[in-house]
Amino acid sequence: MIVVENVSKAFGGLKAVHDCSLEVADGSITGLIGPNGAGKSTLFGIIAGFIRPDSGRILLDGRDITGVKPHRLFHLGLIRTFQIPHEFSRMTVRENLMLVPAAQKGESLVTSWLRWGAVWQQEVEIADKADEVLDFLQLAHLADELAGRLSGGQKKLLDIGRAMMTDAKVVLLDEPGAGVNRTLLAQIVETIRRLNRERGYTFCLIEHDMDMIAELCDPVICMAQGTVLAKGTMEEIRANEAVREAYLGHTEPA
Amino acid sequence: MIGDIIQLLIYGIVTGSILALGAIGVSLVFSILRFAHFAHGDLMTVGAYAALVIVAGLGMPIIVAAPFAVLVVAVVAIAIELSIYRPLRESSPIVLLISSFGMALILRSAVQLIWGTGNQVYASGIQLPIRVGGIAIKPDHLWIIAGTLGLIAALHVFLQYTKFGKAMRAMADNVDLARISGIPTSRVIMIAWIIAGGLAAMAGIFLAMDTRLHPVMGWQLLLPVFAAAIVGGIGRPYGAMAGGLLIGVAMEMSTMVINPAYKQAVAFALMVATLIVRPTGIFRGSSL
Amino acid sequence: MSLLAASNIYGGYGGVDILNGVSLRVEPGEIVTIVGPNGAGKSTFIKALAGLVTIRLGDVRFEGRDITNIPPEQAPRIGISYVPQERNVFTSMTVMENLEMGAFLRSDDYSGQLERIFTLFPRLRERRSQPVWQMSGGERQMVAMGRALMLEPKLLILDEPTAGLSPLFMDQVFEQVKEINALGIGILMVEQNAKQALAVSDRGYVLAMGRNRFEDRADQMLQNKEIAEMFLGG
Amino acid sequence: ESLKIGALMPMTGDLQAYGEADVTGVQFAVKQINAAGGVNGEEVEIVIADTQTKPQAGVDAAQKLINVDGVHAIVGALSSGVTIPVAKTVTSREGVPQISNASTSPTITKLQDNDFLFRSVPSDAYQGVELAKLVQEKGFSNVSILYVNNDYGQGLADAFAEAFEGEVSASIAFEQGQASYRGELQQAAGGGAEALVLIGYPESGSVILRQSLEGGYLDKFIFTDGMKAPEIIERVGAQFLNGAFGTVPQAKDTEGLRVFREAYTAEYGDLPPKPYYDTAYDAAMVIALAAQKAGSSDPEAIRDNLRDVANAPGETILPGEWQKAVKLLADGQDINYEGASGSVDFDKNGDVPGTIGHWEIQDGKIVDVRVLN
Amino acid sequence: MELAGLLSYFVFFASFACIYAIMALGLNIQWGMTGQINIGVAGFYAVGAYTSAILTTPPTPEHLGGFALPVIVGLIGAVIVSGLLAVLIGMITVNLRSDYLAIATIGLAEIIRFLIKNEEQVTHGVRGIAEIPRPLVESGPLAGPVFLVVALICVAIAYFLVERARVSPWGRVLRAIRDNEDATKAAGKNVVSFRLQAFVVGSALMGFAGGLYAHFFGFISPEAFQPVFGTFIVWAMLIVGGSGNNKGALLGTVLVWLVWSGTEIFTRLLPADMATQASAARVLMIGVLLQIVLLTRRQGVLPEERPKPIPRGDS
Ligand SMILES: Nc1ncnc2c1ncn2[C@@H]1O[C@H](COP(=O)(O)OP(=O)(O)OP(=O)(O)O)[C@@H](O)[C@H]1O
Ligand SMILES: Nc1ncnc2c1ncn2[C@@H]1O[C@H](COP(=O)(O)OP(=O)(O)OP(=O)(O)O)[C@@H](O)[C@H]1O
Ligand SMILES: [Mg+2]
Ligand SMILES: [Mg+2]
Repeated sequence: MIVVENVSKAFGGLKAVHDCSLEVADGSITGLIGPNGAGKSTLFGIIAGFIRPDSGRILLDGRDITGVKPHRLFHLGLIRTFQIPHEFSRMTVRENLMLVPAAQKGESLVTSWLRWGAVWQQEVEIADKADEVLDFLQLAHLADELAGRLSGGQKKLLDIGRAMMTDAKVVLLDEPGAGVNRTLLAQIVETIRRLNRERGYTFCLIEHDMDMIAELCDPVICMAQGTVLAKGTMEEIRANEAVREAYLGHTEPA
Repeated sequence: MIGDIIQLLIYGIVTGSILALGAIGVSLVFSILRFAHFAHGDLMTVGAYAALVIVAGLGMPIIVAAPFAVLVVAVVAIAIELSIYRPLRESSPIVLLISSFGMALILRSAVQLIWGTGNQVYASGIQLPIRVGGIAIKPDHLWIIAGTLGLIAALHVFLQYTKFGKAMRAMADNVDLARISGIPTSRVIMIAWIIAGGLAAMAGIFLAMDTRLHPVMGWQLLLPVFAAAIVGGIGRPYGAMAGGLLIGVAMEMSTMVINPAYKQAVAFALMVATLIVRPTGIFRGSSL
Repeated sequence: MSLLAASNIYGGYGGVDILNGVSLRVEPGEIVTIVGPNGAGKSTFIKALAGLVTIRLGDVRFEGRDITNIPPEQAPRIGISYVPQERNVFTSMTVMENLEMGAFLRSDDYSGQLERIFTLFPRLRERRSQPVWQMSGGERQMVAMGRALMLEPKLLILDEPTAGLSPLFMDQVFEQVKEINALGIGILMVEQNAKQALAVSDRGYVLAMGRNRFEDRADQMLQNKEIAEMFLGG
Repeated sequence: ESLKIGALMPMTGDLQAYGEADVTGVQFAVKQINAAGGVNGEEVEIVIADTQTKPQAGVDAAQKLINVDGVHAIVGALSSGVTIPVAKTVTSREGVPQISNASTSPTITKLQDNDFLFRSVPSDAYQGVELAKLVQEKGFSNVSILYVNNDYGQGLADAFAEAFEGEVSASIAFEQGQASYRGELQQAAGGGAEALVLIGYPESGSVILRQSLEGGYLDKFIFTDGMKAPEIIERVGAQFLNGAFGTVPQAKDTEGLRVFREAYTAEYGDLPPKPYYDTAYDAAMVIALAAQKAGSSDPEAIRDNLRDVANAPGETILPGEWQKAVKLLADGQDINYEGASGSVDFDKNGDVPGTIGHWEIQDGKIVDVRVLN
Repeated sequence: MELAGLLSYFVFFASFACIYAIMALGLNIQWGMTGQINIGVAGFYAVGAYTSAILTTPPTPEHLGGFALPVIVGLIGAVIVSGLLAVLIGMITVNLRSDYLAIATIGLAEIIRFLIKNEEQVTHGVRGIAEIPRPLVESGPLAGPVFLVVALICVAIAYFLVERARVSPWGRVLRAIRDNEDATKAAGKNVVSFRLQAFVVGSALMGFAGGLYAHFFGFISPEAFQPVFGTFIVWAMLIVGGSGNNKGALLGTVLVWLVWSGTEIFTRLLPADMATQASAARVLMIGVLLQIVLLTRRQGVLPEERPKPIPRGDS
């Protein structure tokens, strides 16, 4: 599905991503782990078109998407969330979701001016869908609250909700679990799994919560210093001495 | 021809010095309080007229009047801060921007009410130029350039070697975090206004020495001042100085090739070009 | 006398109250952890302690002295350091400058403390002159912790200090929390990595919907099935 | 309806120096008329409006004079740059007579104004020529011109350049209200000019003079009517301006002038050392006479009678002779106003003939030297 | 002032208010809805005014054109030219940070004013363009009221267009951009295109208002487009009324214009030899009143209104 070929990106003298190659298989939930500053988020930025790599290329379904703008990638079915939640703080939670679907008739000014009926009808459909998603995420009671007023964890959920508003093929999740209550996290895990099974979404997620990675992901890729250090099942990764050294620490129960 | 160029260069440096003093203040206010302070030009005007009170009213020399004018403008700036800007701080920066635009009108019309709408000068009559080769240098110009250098050096010392310098930048970045780090934010803001106001007063006095006093003198200079701040990179005193000189020289030099009426347009054009090519300013301002 | 004692706190962001009567205390030398669902009001409560959210009712005492609605810049002067959950670094400044700002109130020589922080987070030493906006999420978290520690406070308040940290650093942070605590510094933290946090804590609180929901010794709490299932992720 | 005259004057802005004196001219006329019984038996009223010496504000003020205050005729504006747009957009459209007492631009002669625009001051077509002659007489063979960028400045600059037989090394327009004119001065001084012909107004004019002297550009100056104000001497210093000279529309020593001066000094003491208060007086007078003759304050009727009362033939009416005029008109006789500034005979374009005077700065004072012709 | 005078003053006042209302609506699209700080309102206003003036005035050798076209053609021209200019300026500036955009736009507006001042062959420079025709009735007592009716119709149309845009999904995308640009991109929206659209539609409305002004006033010169009259007052209107709220924009226009004109009436009552002080005092008063409004009503008189929730069949 996604193939990263020899991608490098340096910020000044700092090689954030260095000759990195990896694959995210169709239909998989691929975990991306690695020490802080390993270049994971940067790599996400590159895949999703927010950052231009210095060299290398990215393929989506065999098609070269290096340097393609984020909004185009969105229409190709590639969606990302942010490590630090990027909600629309002065819009309601429901509006945050309603914004997302593509090809809304009302996004054309002329159509809005001249064919309001059709626009409105579509609005109703989208609102219904948004409410379904909110129910799913247990945020329904906050539907008319401003998103800026959500707590940190609720914002994370909202981010995932936005990904659910479209027919995405690949979703890149940057630390969906950080700061999320563990009980809620279990739901998120369930959500991801269901989206993967029922709707065939492919996921690639960055996470520092090893329980979550272990439960969800296969394969797991560990990055360090901008490049891939190891790849395999969670067991294999845990057994890898280099990974333990760089990332897990020795206290982590094997 | 070469003489003309040198002559214009001198004028450019003089204009640039004045712009730089204004730009430092604008840049300081911009980075700490996060709004483009449109009343800054009119603070310059107030400074120039405050000095006029001493010069014309008491017959004292400018060097005596300047500290008084600095004080007056610092007090005016703080009064505005306390009565208007501080209560508005929780609203969006554009409200502050518009408010400062309104403040500009208030200051300007107050100056008009008190001193009238005509041109005035510190000393009537003419200061004949010193002639060096084919170049005419007005003694005032030397004062302006020397004064600017001195002020900027002093400011540099302040920002570099005192805690408050860094505290200002911290505040510019994240007010809440600055507060919980123990930085006395209101005091930092006061200091910023004293510096910005004082420099504006000096810029106004220099401008009046160079040309004349007029109620719109500062307002007319505001946009080149913004241009200088942006070209130099917001939040850097040396950048503001370099930006000021660059804009000043470019403005004066441009009169050799284009209609002098477009002098100001040259400043804006440079600014817009900078914004497009290097949005952080030539000297890398902070990109907050 | 408790180091910190908050009783029956009500307050919020101007509209409806988010906090509906929260009480909590930290004894000298204690590590106290607050857990609870997202949106429970944990961060709000912490902000109220630090003076960033207005307390409408109730009072807060620090070493017996009333500090209800203290101006935020006063808190560090009396020995409270606080690491917010979000926006907890000066992004435009370098790592070193962030640490210097943490020591703003200090006029003594703080190089020893700086050294200790660099030992704890070697990455910060490496990157001391990098502007923070260029850093990864986890690196920022280190800067934030470092800034708060510069002051050598009596009470350190941490709002989710390990969110986004790799397991290696997470363990180290908890280690360090213990070490800091060993110096006699009281620690109050909010954590979603609840099990690990409680493992190093003396006592724990569960906050839900702006109210105290449960409190106990930390080891007891970890064993409480019901609590574990509802708030600690089973 | 009692006659209302609008005085459209620059109370602020570049020509501020003239505004007050010129309003006084109008007020003086109205005072005399009201003292002598008013127009058609009713007191005349003046409404003053400020043009700020700016066309936009001038048009706005004129529109309000007519639509809100309901004036029947307008005296003003001063600067041609204001007078022309006011005439084109307001007075000629609304059908209200307008007499400018100071706009000297040659353009005004040919303006499409439905015959509602008049002036009581001669066109610069003459002043430019006379100035050129005077400059040659003084022995200058190479000058450069700085002119204010409006109809007044451009008209005079063109007329001068055309008539001048020496070399005009540069002719540059400048904007009012700038802080610095060094760029312009540099260009002006470039071509080896011996003197600067400065066609402008006192506010920006004195800035230009200072900067020219301080920058070492040019130190001999030649002016036109716009700079004939003592303020410039005050600001620049007499020692630098002594010997500077210029031209101004100026009446020959006529009976009308003599009578007017006497009455004016009796009322106000001194004569202002500024031009156009006399032309303002004359403008107000002819408006009042025309209204008296028409027997109504209807703007169009006033316009239709302007030439009748101002031009020959008819019994001569001098400044102040209001009762005499009323009586003659009541008897159905023709009258001919001979005013303070000259004969005030409007031609078919609404222009008056006139003479140009030569003034100079001597010992820090403005001195009227003689009337040229 | 007699009754007739008062009436025509009212017509004058109301017509001007309509022109400003259209500008405030245009600005509301840019600032209120998108968060673009355009302090170059006067530039588009000027371009619209000059375009329409050049297209509709009688032929003249003094400046470009004088094409003597009908007023309606002039106004359409104003919309097109200011819109095109906005495309041009927008392409280079819409991606600037909002405060930089502010300063860039005021700079560009000033450049436009300089061009108008100095490119005499085109614009007749500081002398301005006179004899601009009025719509339908040229002069006389009916001219004012007729213009007012035309202007009111224009305001109604502009209001409809802007309000519809606000409540539509298009407006929602703009609000999203205002909140968080990166996240809007991640949601698949072409941020640059939307911003540009908002900038252009807003600017075109300002250009249209400029055209109306030219036909209302009959004369334009560079002074009319100084930042104070062209930009500041419009911002004041929007902020006083409540940005993001179109009714607020209209209300703010009326309030600020009342104050502005009210102070004029006040100064007209003063003796003429106080004219100098009076005009300064007037500006002073406006400045002070603005501060008071800002201090007492931060969100404007009408705060931003959220689009109504979608009414649905069941719930
Ligand atoms: N815009 C930038 N300019 C300069 N350096 C950057 C920039 N963005 C990231 N970096 C550096 O690149 C490295 C990789 O950052 P990245 O955000 O990809 O890390 P990460 O693997 O996501 O870490 P974490 O788990 O802590 O979020 C870090 O050292 C960071 O400091
Ligand atoms: N700045 C704010 N303005 C208004 N309401 C807010 C603000 N911040 C938070 N809230 C509200 O307060 C409630 C509690 O938020 P808080 O951030 O305290 O939760 P929390 O317990 O820290 O959650 P999390 O674990 O997700 O960080 C939230 O539901 C939110 O609606
Ligand atoms: Mg990351
Ligand atoms: Mg929280």
